[in-house]
Amino acid sequence: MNPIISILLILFAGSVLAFGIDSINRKWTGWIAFISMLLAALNLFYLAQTSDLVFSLGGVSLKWGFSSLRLYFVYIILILSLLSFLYSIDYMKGKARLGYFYGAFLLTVLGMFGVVISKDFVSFFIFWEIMTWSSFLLIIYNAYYKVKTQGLKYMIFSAIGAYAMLTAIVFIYHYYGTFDIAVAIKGGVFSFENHIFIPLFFALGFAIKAAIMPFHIWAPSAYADSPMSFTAVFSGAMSKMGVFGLLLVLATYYALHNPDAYVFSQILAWLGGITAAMATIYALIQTDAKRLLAYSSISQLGYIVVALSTGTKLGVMAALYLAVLHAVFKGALFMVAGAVEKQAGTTDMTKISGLIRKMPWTFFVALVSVIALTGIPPVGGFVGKWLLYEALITESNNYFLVIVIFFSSTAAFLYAYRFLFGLFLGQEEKETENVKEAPIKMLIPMLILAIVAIVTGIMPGLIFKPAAVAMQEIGFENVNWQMTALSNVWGNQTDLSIIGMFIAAVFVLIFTFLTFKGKKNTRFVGTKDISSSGELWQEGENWTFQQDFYKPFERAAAPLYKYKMNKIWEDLGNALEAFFNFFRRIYTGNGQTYALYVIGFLALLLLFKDYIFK
Amino acid sequence: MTSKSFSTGRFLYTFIIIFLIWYAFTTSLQPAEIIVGILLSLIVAYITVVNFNCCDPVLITPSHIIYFIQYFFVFLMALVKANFDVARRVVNPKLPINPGIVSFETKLNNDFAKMVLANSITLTPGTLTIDVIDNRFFVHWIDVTTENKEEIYKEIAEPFEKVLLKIYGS
Amino acid sequence: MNEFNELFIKYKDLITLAVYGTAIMLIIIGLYAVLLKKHLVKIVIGLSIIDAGVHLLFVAVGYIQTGTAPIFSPGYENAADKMVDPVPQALVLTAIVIGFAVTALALSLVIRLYKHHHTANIEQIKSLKW
Amino acid sequence: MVISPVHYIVAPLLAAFAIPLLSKIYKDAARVVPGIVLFYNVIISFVLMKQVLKQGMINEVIAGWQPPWGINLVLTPFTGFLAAMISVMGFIIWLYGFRFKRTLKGGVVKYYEILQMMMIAGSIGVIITGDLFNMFVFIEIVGITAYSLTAFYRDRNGAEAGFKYLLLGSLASTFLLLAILLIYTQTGTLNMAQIAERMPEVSSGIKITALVFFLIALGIEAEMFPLNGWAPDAYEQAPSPTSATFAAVVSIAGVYALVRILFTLFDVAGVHQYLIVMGFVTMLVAEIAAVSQKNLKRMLAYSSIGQVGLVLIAFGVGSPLAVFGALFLMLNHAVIKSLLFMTGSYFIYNSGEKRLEGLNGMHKRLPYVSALFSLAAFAIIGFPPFSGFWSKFYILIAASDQKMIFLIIGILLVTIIELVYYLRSVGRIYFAKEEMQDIAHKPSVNALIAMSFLALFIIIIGIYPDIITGYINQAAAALLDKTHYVQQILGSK
Amino acid sequence: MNIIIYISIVLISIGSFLAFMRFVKGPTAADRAIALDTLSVIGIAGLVLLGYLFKRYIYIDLALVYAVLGFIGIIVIARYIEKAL
Amino acid sequence: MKRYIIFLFIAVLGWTLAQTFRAIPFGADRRGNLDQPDRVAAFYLKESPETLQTANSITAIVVNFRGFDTLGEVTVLFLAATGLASILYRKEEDDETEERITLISSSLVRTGAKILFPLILLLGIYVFIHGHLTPGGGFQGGAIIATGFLLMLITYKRFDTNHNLMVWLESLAGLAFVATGLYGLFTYGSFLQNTHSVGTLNDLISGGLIPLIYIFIGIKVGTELTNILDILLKIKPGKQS
Amino acid sequence: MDTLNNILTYLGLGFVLLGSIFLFLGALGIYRMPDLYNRLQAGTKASTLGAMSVVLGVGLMQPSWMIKLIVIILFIGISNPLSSHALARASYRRGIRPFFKKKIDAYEQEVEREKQQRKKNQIKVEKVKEVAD
Ligand code: NA
Ligand code: NA
Repeated sequence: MNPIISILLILFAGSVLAFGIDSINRKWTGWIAFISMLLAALNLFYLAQTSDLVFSLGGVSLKWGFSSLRLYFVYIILILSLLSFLYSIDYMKGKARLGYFYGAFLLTVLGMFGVVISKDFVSFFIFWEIMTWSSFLLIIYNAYYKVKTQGLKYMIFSAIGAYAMLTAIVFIYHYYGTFDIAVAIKGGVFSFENHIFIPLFFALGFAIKAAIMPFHIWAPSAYADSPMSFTAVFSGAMSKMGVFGLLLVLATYYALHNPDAYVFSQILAWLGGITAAMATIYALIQTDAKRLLAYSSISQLGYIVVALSTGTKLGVMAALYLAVLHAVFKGALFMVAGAVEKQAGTTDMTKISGLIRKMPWTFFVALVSVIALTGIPPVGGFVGKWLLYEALITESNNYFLVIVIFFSSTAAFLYAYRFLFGLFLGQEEKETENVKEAPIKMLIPMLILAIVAIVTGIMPGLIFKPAAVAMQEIGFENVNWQMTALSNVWGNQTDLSIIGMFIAAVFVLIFTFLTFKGKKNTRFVGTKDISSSGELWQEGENWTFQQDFYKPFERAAAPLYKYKMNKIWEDLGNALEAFFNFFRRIYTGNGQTYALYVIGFLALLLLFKDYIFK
Repeated sequence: MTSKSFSTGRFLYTFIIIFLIWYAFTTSLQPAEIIVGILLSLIVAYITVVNFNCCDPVLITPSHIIYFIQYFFVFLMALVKANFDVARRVVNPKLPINPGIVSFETKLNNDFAKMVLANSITLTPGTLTIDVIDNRFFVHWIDVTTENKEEIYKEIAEPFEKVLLKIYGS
Repeated sequence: MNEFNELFIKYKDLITLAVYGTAIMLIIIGLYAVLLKKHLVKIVIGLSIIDAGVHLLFVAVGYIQTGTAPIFSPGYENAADKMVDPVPQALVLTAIVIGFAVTALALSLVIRLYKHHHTANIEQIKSLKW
Repeated sequence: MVISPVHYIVAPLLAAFAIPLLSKIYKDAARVVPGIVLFYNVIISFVLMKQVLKQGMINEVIAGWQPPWGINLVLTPFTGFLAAMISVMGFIIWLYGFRFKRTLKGGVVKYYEILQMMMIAGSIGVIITGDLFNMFVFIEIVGITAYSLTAFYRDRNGAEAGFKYLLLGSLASTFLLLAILLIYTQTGTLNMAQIAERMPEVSSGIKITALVFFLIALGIEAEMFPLNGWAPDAYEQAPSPTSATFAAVVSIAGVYALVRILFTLFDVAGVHQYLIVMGFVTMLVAEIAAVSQKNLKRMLAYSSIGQVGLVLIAFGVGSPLAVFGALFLMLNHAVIKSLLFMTGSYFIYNSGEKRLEGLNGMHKRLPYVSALFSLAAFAIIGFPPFSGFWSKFYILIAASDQKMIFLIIGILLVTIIELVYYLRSVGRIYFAKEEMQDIAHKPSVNALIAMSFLALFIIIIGIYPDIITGYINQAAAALLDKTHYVQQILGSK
Repeated sequence: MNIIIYISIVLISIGSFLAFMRFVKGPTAADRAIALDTLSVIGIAGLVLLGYLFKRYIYIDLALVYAVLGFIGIIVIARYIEKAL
Repeated sequence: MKRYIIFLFIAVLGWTLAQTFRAIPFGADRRGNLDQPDRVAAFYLKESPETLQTANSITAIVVNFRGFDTLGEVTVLFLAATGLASILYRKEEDDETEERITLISSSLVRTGAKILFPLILLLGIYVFIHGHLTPGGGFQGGAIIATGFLLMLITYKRFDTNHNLMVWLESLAGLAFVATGLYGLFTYGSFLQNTHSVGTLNDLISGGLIPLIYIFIGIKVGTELTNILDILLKIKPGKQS
Repeated sequence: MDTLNNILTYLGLGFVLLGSIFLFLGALGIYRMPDLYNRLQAGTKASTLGAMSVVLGVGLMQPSWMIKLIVIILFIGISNPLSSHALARASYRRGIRPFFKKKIDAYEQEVEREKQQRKKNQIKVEKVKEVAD
């Protein structure tokens, strides 16, 4: 059987099975899901030599298949999902609606997989939608109680994006007479001179999925309030679907180096830059680890978009590299958050701290991932960021963006530190006395991810290799790479390992210095033990360090926080709702009024009949 | 109530009357019409015989027929008179009137007879039967000349009732 | 019969006005009742009046000058050319029966409504709205 | 015995007339006989459909008078498709309600079943008749049954809804009669094929006046805004199987009548734009009203109106592909909305709450029904891979062929409103706090079979629409090919 | 000869107009009922007369039916006025 | 304000109707060519006496040419009666069966009604049996029969319409109507098709199956209308449900 | 034969004319009379006689129709006074009193008595209901 079909079938069957088995024996649900995921992932070995599947459905010719670019993303999806499913078994233990969870999760994976293997717009859209609604089911899994509208927000934005895409797809069919993606791209559907709204609408759809500001409103709570095992995939892999899509759209730009497209990519780049910066700023003030990670995730996607829109070899390579790395370390981080949540009952950084002794392995994963996130060598994140800087500085000369990115990278260090400190370092709390290390089934996937992050940092070539092949597909020939180096525009090899070693050494020094310096003055007191001040401590007057971690920074950036895009969207929603509520009163309930509508409408038609019906 | 039980005689009688009406409707002697008429009259007679009590078979005698004719003429005279009277009033509404509702008692016991009497009163000058309760007639009289029951009776009902009594007995 | 013909031709406009006018007036009056009367029964009566107007229009449209009923009764076996259009009459027969059925149903609903709401004022019967 | 279209009408009629007698002999006759008849209709649907696809058209004359002299029943791929669809839906709804009606007392079931069955038969009549006035008669049959069924429950506000329905329905019949009269005076015939043939000779003043009357009358039946005041009330108040029938059968017949008359009888410009504009307004207003609803069935009712609006838009776009999309949407609407009403009814039954709060936490008590409801909700929004996606997709493609980009965007924006309230409901079912813990009223086997059948349809057609697209394609072609219709019917003159 | 018939028709027409005026005026339901009653009686006569004029026997049937319906109609109205329905 | 808007709307409708019907002159002949019919009116006027031997061409249309409409119409009435019954049916717990405080009707009218009742029944039957010869017909006859029952129902509050018999008659008449149609379908291949032996114009036995169908219709309509009246009269408005 | 026909025709015409005059007068009475009962008085008589006369007249002119026309005449004769009576009775019971110069009203007591009787019955029914509850 064609592995595409078998993957789809396995995932679908697993979904149904998991949903059904839940009412029979809840213990099996997770395993069933994991096994189906494993079976699906095993097909990865057969993928490379797969031929395209072409068939007709509903009068539309559909085409499924692989290419190097697609394979690149398929690996991200399937591997991360597999790890996440393993992680889920223990993470979800004891929760309600397991069948619902695993069923929807497998469908989400199915959707993502489908999106990537679709070589025509119709199946692309179909799988895109499957992915969206099944992930919606997962988002409301936790969020419904907290904020009823969060899930809806996600769905509304997704729908806006998807329908923008659908509109564009429909018009591609109208103007170019095809649904085939390759044919369409060759025909220039995404070129910006013919029908500007087609690439625009597509980009809107992808930008929303990648949570680019100002379309990110749905993302923080969607990431933070979903079950963490899902968020790992959600943030790690699904947001990459937006990247994948943008790659498709921008491929035209890459290939043609169309001057009109320059504006377009500039806008995209700036949106990405702003996203990276703003999300970082928001991440700083979060007190909940999950929300912090959520904003961080948004910010990281911003980098990737910036990288993509440079349109240069280095930039795209940076994007592809970051895409993997982000999946790895953000997946790991969300799993860490999930482990903490599971073991300690909360991820509120003001409530817990000092878990390092209780959960050392988890801390290790967190540490590695944070290092990757902040771009400190030798872990992988550094390579991505370096490539991005190089692309921005040397290839597109966009210095201002460099400043923005540099600023947010630096700020990222702050929130990453807060994450580490808030959860693992510092004083142990009474509440967390009985916390234990996460179960092994949760640790294994986390550790695997951490190791991947380290390995790819030391040997970025592991990623450069498939990425270079993938880049050929979108118009970047001859990407020269070595295990630790990548050629820049001048043909010079940037040996990342040497630079990395150097920077790593510096950071190790600083970190050691800070740690030991801090230790000297530390007096161990309970974080809430402030009786020495002679005042009774009251709720709402929490002056602990945890609470006001970056108080000075917050004060400095106060004007930025005041400006809340969330509120604008919310006001818009409320205004609409109020209008709807008012408007529906035309159904007065009085039958006579309805009769009057009839006669009034009749009179109007009669009066204007000669104009309406010529 | 005078609803009587089923008897062959009554049934036959009812049947004949209904068939005659059928004939009046069709005024045709086609065999089909006649056959259908007979069939239908049988059915309708069967349905309605219990209620149909205007004219018992015993009533058909030569003398009765004469009385009927007599009644017809009495009624006709009264009717013509009544109509001229009304005509007079309509043309000249200043005519002195003294309306009122008077009552009298009838000697008739038969429902049909009472109805004929009431209708006759209604159609005669200036009187209108408003109600009949048991034996008492209540009549709206456009020009009440007397309140004496006997006189009222004489004035309004006697000419008709005399004949009706001959037919139906008291 | 010729006198009729002449009369008809002479006063054709007037007759047309009278016949169509009556029908249209009935429709208008009925609509007036339906739209402005508050009592349910009056509204139902309004509907019946509209029906009557429409039915009258049907019959009027089928009429031909000095035409007679389209019944080939004795003496009229070959008088097809004098007979009015039978189709609208047949249709109107159907329409009348249907109208009656609807009216009966309407009245039963009015009875129900009156029992439920203790009023027959349509403005007070709007528990279903928005 | 040769099967012919008249069986569609005769079989239910025989049953309807016989049920009062039969139920004197066999107590449950009223519940069983309609099922047999409706199933018979399903069977003849398939037999006839096969025949129609082979021959192109079945033109059955009544009383032996060839059209245009007599009344004829016409089964084209278009009408045959709709008739088959209605038959199947009718039977499924009967199956669904078979046990449900046990809760009704004694003799009332008899009335209910007769009315329900005749509503379906009447709708089929509307669709298969080739005669204009005959269509009026069938519309009235549907109307009378629908008013009665709306008012069926006396402890609700059924009578109020029924009265509103009747009020507007009567206005509809008035204007329908006027329009028929005008057409008759001009063409001297009532046969739709011949009217179509003679329509070009009619003076435009009378033609357009008649058109306006038709638009009003059939707009009321087709739930077009602002003529649809009756619809939400009626859907809300009727017994749930009847609400499903309104969505799956009656509204289909209403839209059919409108479309048949506009497409076959009139060749007036502006009709298409009118349909698009009014369809869009209908959809927009309905979805706006739906999104702020507190009452489940009322929400579904507005949603139905919204769907009909989209159908009208599609017919307004008018290209073969658009008509194809419209027919597909009609089918989907019938199936999905029925399923929503069916499942929704169980929520109401279980919570005793007509408001949306009644959905809260229902997944615990009714896991299967909840899943079906969610499935239907997703399908009606148009999420792939469910059947609802395809119809919307085709309509959009068709609109793009006419370069109606704003229409496309408009439709999709309205879809987002739709999405909001359906997903909210799904959220309620799975995640809102549940309050009551007493025993669940699980659906009976027959209801389960009926609902599962619909769900299966939604999924199978969603995954593999080609099963049905061939038929719909022929149906759409048959509707649009007016000359063929006229020739086929009048050719035998 | 027909002139007498025409005169009759005119008289009857005026009569029915007068009765109709009473119907419009009321003031009570009973008054309208009386007017209707009179109209129906006039109608019977008119139908018979028209039947004679057009030499069509079928009008007689109409008159008979009309008489029956008119009578029962009035009885129903009377019962309604009495509030006895 | 609202009132004036309504006036305006109605005026627009009235004006349009007036304008439209000006183009349809009253009394103009629109029946088409009577010898070679091109319009249905002419066709029916030709065929009704010739082929169907039916004097009343309206009856020919109602029962034969457009008999299917009539079947529908009968159905509408039947459904209205059913709907009415479903809306106004009396539950046992409704307890409207208490001694009804009725106003007894006039003794004179009661006497009159008894006498007129058979006459009216007979007239109704006459009307539908001669539906193909005179202006009568099944609906008219049925309506007359029902008014006969109405007279009895309103004068005698306890008048029993024999509901059971009514149900039987109604059902059988309806079934017979459809069966006649099916007879046409099976014998001649077309539902409701008339027999070939149609009789002589203006005889009672003429028009083939037309009188037969009209008898069924008459019975059905009569019983149905009676049922409707019966239900409506036995409901007392004003009591809470 | 012709003469007989002519005589009948002229006689018939006379009846028709007479009848229509009465019908007219009856209607005039309906229109002009001051109160309900007087209108009834005026209307019934004239219109009944008028209608009978017209129908009879036509019967004389068209003897073959006579039989059915007699049925009509009989029917009018029975039904018309009955309907007038029913209207009068109903109106009175509804509370519409005739115009009196001097009040002479033998019927009033009767109606009142009946009303009291009904009230008593009603109370009885309500009492029974109470017990039942
Ligand atoms: Na109507
Ligand atoms: Na209707």
